[in-house]
Amino acid sequence: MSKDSQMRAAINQKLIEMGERERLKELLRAKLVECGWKDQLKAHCKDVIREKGLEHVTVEDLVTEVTPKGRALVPDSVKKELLQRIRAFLAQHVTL
Amino acid sequence: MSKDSQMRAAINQKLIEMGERERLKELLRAKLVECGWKDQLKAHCKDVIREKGLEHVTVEDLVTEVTPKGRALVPDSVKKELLQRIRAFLAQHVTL
Amino acid sequence: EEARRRQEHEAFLTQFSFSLCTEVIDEVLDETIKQTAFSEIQEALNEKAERVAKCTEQVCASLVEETLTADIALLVEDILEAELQRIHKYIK
Repeated sequence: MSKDSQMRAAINQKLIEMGERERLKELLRAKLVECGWKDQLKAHCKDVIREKGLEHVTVEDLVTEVTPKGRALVPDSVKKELLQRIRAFLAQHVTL
Repeated sequence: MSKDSQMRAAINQKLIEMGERERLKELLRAKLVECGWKDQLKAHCKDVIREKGLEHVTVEDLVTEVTPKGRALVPDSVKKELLQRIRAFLAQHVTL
Repeated sequence: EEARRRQEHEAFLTQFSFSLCTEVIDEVLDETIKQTAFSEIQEALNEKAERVAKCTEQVCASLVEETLTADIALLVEDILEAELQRIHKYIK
């Protein structure tokens, strides 16, 4: 195992042990609700169901259909905030 | 056309197409005779004619007079049975 | 050497932060999209079931009403006719 992968594994372990990975996910979920992303996604799902007809749509179809738009709709500010938080955590807990 | 009226139209269409609507009416008529509805209503008509006097009663008057009682006298069990039968028909024959 | 190691470490953290950020976003989006798609389909199915139930009741009620209207009119006509016949017979 290279030094980098060892380091990566160690940080990942720490993130999980300290509950930071879950907190990051929670933060992102909250931000997605707050910025209206979740409502937009719901509306998009409803549109697709209406267009295709309920009897012609499975959950898998719907996931495939809405995922590209879902990804595109995440605001850059939310991504930036998450990145900031990760950087801050690493700066505090990962030393040379 | 609202979603509800579309749905009602679709249900009626299926019932008519497959002759079920007529069969349901026949069933209802049979049930009304069986449960004594027809006899009760006849008696009520005669009472009204006796009260008002035959010379003062038209078909329209009498219909207006006895219809509320006619409706009220239909047993709930008969209505329920009819509803069950429509539900069973739709479940078996129709993808709405 | 120390400066070089520090620089390498910084570069590693930057790269790690980006990949972790992407990973977390992907995981959360995948989960949320799946849950939302499932619940929206479920909601649409429930709405439809409710609509079918309500409309079936309305169709049933209108069928009863239609039958009663026709049958009451017939019954009334028959009774009035019979009463008239009876009176005529009586007069005769």
